[in-house]
Amino acid sequence: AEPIRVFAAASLRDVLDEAAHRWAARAGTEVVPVYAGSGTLARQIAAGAPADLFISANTAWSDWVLGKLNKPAPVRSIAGNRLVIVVLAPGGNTGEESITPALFGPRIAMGLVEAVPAGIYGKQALEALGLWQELAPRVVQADNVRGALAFVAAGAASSGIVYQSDAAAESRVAVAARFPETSHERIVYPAVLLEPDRAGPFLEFLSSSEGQALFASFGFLPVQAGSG
Amino acid sequence: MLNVDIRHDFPAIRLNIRFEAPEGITVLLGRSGSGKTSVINAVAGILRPREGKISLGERVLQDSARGAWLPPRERNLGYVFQESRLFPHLSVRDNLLYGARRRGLGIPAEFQELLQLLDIAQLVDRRPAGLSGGERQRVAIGRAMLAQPRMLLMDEPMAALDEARKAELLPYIERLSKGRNVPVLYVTHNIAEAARLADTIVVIDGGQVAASGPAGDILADPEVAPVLGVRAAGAIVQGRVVQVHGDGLTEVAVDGGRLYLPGCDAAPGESIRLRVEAQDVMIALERPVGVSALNILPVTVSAVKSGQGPGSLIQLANGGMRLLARVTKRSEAALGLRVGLPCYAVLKSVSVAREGLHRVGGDRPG
Amino acid sequence: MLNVDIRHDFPAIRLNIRFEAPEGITVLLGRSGSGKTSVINAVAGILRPREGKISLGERVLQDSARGAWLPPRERNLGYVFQESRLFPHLSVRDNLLYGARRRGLGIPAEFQELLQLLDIAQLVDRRPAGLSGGERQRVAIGRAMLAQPRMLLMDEPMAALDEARKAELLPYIERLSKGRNVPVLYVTHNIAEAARLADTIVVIDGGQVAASGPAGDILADPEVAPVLGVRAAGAIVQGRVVQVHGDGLTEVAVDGGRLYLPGCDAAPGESIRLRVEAQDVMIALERPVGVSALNILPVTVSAVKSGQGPGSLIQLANGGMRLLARVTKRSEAALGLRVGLPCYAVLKSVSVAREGLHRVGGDRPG
Amino acid sequence: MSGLGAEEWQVVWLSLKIAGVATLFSLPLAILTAFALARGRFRGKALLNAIVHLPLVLPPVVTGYALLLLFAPNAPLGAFLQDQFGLTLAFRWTGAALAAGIMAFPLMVRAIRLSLEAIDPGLEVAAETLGAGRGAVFATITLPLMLPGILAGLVLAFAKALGEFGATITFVSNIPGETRTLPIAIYSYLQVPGQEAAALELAYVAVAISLAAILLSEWISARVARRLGGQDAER
Amino acid sequence: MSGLGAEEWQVVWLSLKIAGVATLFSLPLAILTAFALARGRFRGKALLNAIVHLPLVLPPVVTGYALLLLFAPNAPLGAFLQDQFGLTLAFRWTGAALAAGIMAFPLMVRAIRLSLEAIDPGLEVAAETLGAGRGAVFATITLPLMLPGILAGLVLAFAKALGEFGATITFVSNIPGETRTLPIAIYSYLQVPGQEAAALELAYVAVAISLAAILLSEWISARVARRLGGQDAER
Ligand SMILES: Nc1ncnc2c1ncn2[C@@H]1O[C@H](COP(=O)(O)OP(=O)(O)OP(=O)(O)O)[C@@H](O)[C@H]1O
Ligand SMILES: Nc1ncnc2c1ncn2[C@@H]1O[C@H](COP(=O)(O)OP(=O)(O)OP(=O)(O)O)[C@@H](O)[C@H]1O
Ligand code: MOO
Ligand SMILES: [Mg+2]
Ligand SMILES: [Mg+2]
Repeated sequence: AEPIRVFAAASLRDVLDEAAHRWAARAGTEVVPVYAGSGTLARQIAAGAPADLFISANTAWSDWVLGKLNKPAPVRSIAGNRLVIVVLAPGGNTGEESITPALFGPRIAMGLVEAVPAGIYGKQALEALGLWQELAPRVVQADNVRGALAFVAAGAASSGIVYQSDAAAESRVAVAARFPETSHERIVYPAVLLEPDRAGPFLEFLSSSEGQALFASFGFLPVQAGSG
Repeated sequence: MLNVDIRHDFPAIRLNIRFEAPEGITVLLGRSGSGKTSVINAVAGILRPREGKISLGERVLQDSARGAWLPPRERNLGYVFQESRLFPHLSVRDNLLYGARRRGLGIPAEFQELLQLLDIAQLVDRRPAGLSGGERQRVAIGRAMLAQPRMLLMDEPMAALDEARKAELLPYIERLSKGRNVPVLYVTHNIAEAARLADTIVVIDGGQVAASGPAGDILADPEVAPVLGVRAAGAIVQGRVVQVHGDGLTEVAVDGGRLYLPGCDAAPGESIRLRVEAQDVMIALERPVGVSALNILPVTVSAVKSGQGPGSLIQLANGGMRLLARVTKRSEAALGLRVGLPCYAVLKSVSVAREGLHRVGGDRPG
Repeated sequence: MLNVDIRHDFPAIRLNIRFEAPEGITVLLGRSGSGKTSVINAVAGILRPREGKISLGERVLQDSARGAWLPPRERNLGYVFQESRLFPHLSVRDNLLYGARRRGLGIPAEFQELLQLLDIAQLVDRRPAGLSGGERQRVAIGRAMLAQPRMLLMDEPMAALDEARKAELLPYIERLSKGRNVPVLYVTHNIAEAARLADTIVVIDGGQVAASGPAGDILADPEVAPVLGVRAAGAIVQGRVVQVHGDGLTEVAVDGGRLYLPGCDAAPGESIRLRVEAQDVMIALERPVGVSALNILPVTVSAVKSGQGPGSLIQLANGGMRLLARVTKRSEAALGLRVGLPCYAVLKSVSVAREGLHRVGGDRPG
Repeated sequence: MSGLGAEEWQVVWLSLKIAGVATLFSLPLAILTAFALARGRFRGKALLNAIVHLPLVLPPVVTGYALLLLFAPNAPLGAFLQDQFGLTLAFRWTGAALAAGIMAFPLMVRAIRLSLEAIDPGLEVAAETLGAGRGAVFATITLPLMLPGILAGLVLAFAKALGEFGATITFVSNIPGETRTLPIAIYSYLQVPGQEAAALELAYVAVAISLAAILLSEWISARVARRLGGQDAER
Repeated sequence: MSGLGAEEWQVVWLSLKIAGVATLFSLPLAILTAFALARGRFRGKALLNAIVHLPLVLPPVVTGYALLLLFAPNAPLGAFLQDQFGLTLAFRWTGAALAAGIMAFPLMVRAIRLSLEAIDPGLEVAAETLGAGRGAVFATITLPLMLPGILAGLVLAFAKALGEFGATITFVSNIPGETRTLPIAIYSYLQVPGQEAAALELAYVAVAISLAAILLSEWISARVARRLGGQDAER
């Protein structure tokens, strides 16, 4: 059968590669993941890209895609994430209460606070905690979460606001604190099922308990089946 | 027959040139910066004069009044540039054959002959970069000739060549011009070369034609001499070999008498051209005795040109023959030289410069 | 005093050159491709010969045995290149003053004089691009001279110039060489120019020195003639003006007798150099009568060179004077010419070519 | 580099194909454009010049986005090409080559133009007097004398095409085996923490390829230079 | 462009400053490198050549990442510069200029090198015989004759520096007023749905700036060309 093309946010690479691998073994259908920034993928889908499934890193781009499609498409969240503060390892603890300006040090790496989902969530969180005004001058923004993480890993920034899934995969950083889930919009990865006939079973697999366990093992938060 | 009538303005000089070049070799003579290269460029189509008309035989090369303009590639001329302009990326052979190939001709029949004549056979596989100045120029001459042009334009082609090579090449150019009927427009500042080659001479001075006409007339014109440099003034005399004497002297009949030339290898009956420099001609009112009795011709003063310096140029005529003599102003006054005065031109046989010796219509291999 | 002793291999030719150039003007003569430019390049430090030694006076310019090598900029020479090499981005003035500025000199005193002499005063604000061939060459000459060089290297500097300009420039070069004691190494293929200028002549043929020595000796050497082209063979004769006669003839004393020259403006007592071309000399076993009685010198055959062609070159001597005569092989046999034979050289006063006339030690403004 | 798996080899091969095609196909157009800019006298020359430079000035993403808007299957031009010529660019390697070619174009044009402007027009004139028409002058004189610039342009363009990322991923996305080039693969690895080694390995491959291309071009241009010869090569 | 607010003007001004500094500061080094590559004979020349081309071949993010690893405050080189010269590059506009300069470097070197290789060495030799030392030959002959290539290099480099995005944001991030350049601003707008118009507006500004730069450079190079003159300029 034709491979299934999954357009997915680049930060999902590790977990989706593994899922694709398993699905190919299971169903005999190849899954070809196409990774890029959510915005890039969304625009390409609107322009007619041959995508069967679109997994965005935020609802802004999944909503945007839905608006551009001339047919209805089912959407569901397939994973969540937590926003954490990382510092250069070793160091850090995992408390939630101790988020103070001092924790961040002189330079805070984030995704673009107006554009990159992790940056947007991060700014919301800092605002909710009443720290944004004070910390904004210390913020350095990268074009994606991965760039922010690299700033910390390279020692260029004293701290970074990234996803928990990213922090888990980078051994050079340690989590210093986790933002309360209530301090920002819920972090979800919405999946837009563009070709239900072709990609539906794979999406089901991602939502299954096996799929959710896989997400969890890469540091994502599982979601209840059917929610989002 | 080449007709040129052009006007063009450079910031520093205004060209206003009009002349006719009949068959044969036309030499453009003039000082450095007078406009010789510009004229030849206009004929080649490289310089597009502001206005004017140029035609070669029936073909109109340019006619600004009618907006006519033939691009260089269709003019079918062979141009030897003043600065050689060899193609640096092509071998000497490919440079030489460039024109023939463009015109879809095979290797021209005279290829080998020309290689020998120009002494460049050993260079054909080299590239221009390492060639000496003279070698470059010889290749450039070959390149233009091998393009089988309808007309040959040569801008000081011999300037970088030694006498020996020159002596071999000049007859070849003559043969090309006369034998194959390829007209030649030849730029030089060397009057001896002009005298040797020219059928027609066009003297250019400061962007204007100072004089033009048959070579003999122009070279014997005292008005022209100052333009070319008085030092180089001299006339061309046509003669016919009468007899070669046992003592090596060749007796030549010219209008007005006989001349005796040493070391001339022409055969009786042949027509030859002699060059007599003005400084080698003395004027005597009485037939001199005791001096060289050999080359004394009765003549009449036909023109007098007093220059700004201490010298005067006197034109002497007998029939169609004209001579130029350079005398001091004092002598001019002392002898009372004026137009119409009969007198004697005293010239030594050997004053007929070797380089100016020229077989008319001869066609031996160079 | 320049000493050159170099060896270098080009793919097509092997240079092996050794000569000495004493004070004054040394002319490198030779056919195209013989290696003249290469030698001058080696002196300038542009070509680094594989091995050899070059020294100028006390200064060693190169000594490959000791690994010594002076870069061009420290040699302090003025080089007039065969292809002008003007700096395209600089005005003519800046080109001219380039060397003086690099050597930290002000505008040289002779700047204006040289502009006049070279007739380039009207060009100083232009850039090289639009200059004519001769204009470029004149600027290049000026540029080299204004660098106040220790020695002047000139590679066919006059090739693009007209006779008038040449006639003005040659005395200037002499003055520079003799008056200011700047030695000159001068490349030309023009024997008349060489005869006019040279104190020393080095004849180069196929990368080797075919002959070298004082100009008079070399030009009168029948062995050298074939190298230069037999046509151009001729000797230099030193003389002293005895008297200027009323009829315009100048009487000159040379070894062996008196010569009578027309149109020579030298004053009595002056030393002059005369050039007598081989083709203008006849040999007679008896003093001829009835022919030009004026210029007949008793001589002895001092060398005979039978060439490959129909002609022979005969060297004739009387005291320090030497002449060359070109005769046919038939004449050579008929007259029984052999070394030691006494005979008469018959030459016409006017055979002394104007261009070969040269004041020794004269120092008038050009 | 022993560690390259089949997937990586595919990426390398695809990159070479895309960069090669991009470079070679843009060459004729680059020569033409260089000609127009160096020799032409026409209105809008400055505009053409500016357009050629655009891909350099704009963030690559913008160029890619513009291409997407033009050539997407849903866009008029894309649909036209698809219908008329069966040519799909979006999300195909051909599109990647187009993006790489466009990004590399200004580099190629400049190099060629510089060489062109350094040619002595006297040589072309000489060829014309020898009967060469415009085409022949170009083919036998101008083009060979432009070789140094063409070579330099090819190398620059090839290197740039090999490294092009932003416009490519924006226009044709990151489809394995179709549009996933070396830089995109490297980017993908870099997006996930802990994959630096894999990214580095591919970076080495990119460096090796471009080193080979540079060595090749230097070798060729040394030959070309030798052919043209130096005035005082002997010194 | 009437719609540009104070923030946008700041972005424009910063971009100009960064591109200008990047271009001007890399010029001397580019000339030096071009010289070494065109004239030098030394071991490792091919390597130098390859290194110069690297920023072209690698995805910009990799270059930016490499810069980050080298010049971060606690990296050895970064710390050294900081301690010895008080020079901080990471997260500063100076770092952005460094990134842009490095990305533009190969373009500049190539253009200059091409011009250098087109110079008739006979002219330099002539200057030497007139007493010019190496420095004087360079300053009075070589450099002026290289002007076309230097100009072309400056334009290319300026355009590239103006458009550089990937290496810049990876190395110095996006700090408003410090490192937020035009491409970064444009990219940010493009990442948010519905902000295309704002992105386009800034893209217009970028185009306008480069158009101005190109026009200026063409004007200068026309003057240079006129000065050098054409063989048959009159035709
Ligand atoms: N760089 C080079 N590579 C190869 N051959 C060379 C090189 N330079 C000179 N030659 C050859 O060496 C010979 C001597 O050259 P050179 O330029 O010294 O001659 P020349 O005597 O100055 O001739 P001309 O009067 O024609 O200028 C020529 O045959 C030339 O082709
Ligand atoms: N493109 C140009 N721009 C400006 N002036 C020019 C241009 N071409 C020629 N001239 C000027 O026109 C005059 C005539 O030049 P031309 O080259 O025709 O001289 P020429 O007679 O060939 O001299 P030469 O014997 O020195 O070669 C010169 O003074 C020259 O400086
Ligand atoms: O995939 Mo994202 O858009 O890197 O945060
Ligand atoms: Mg001329
Ligand atoms: Mg020479």
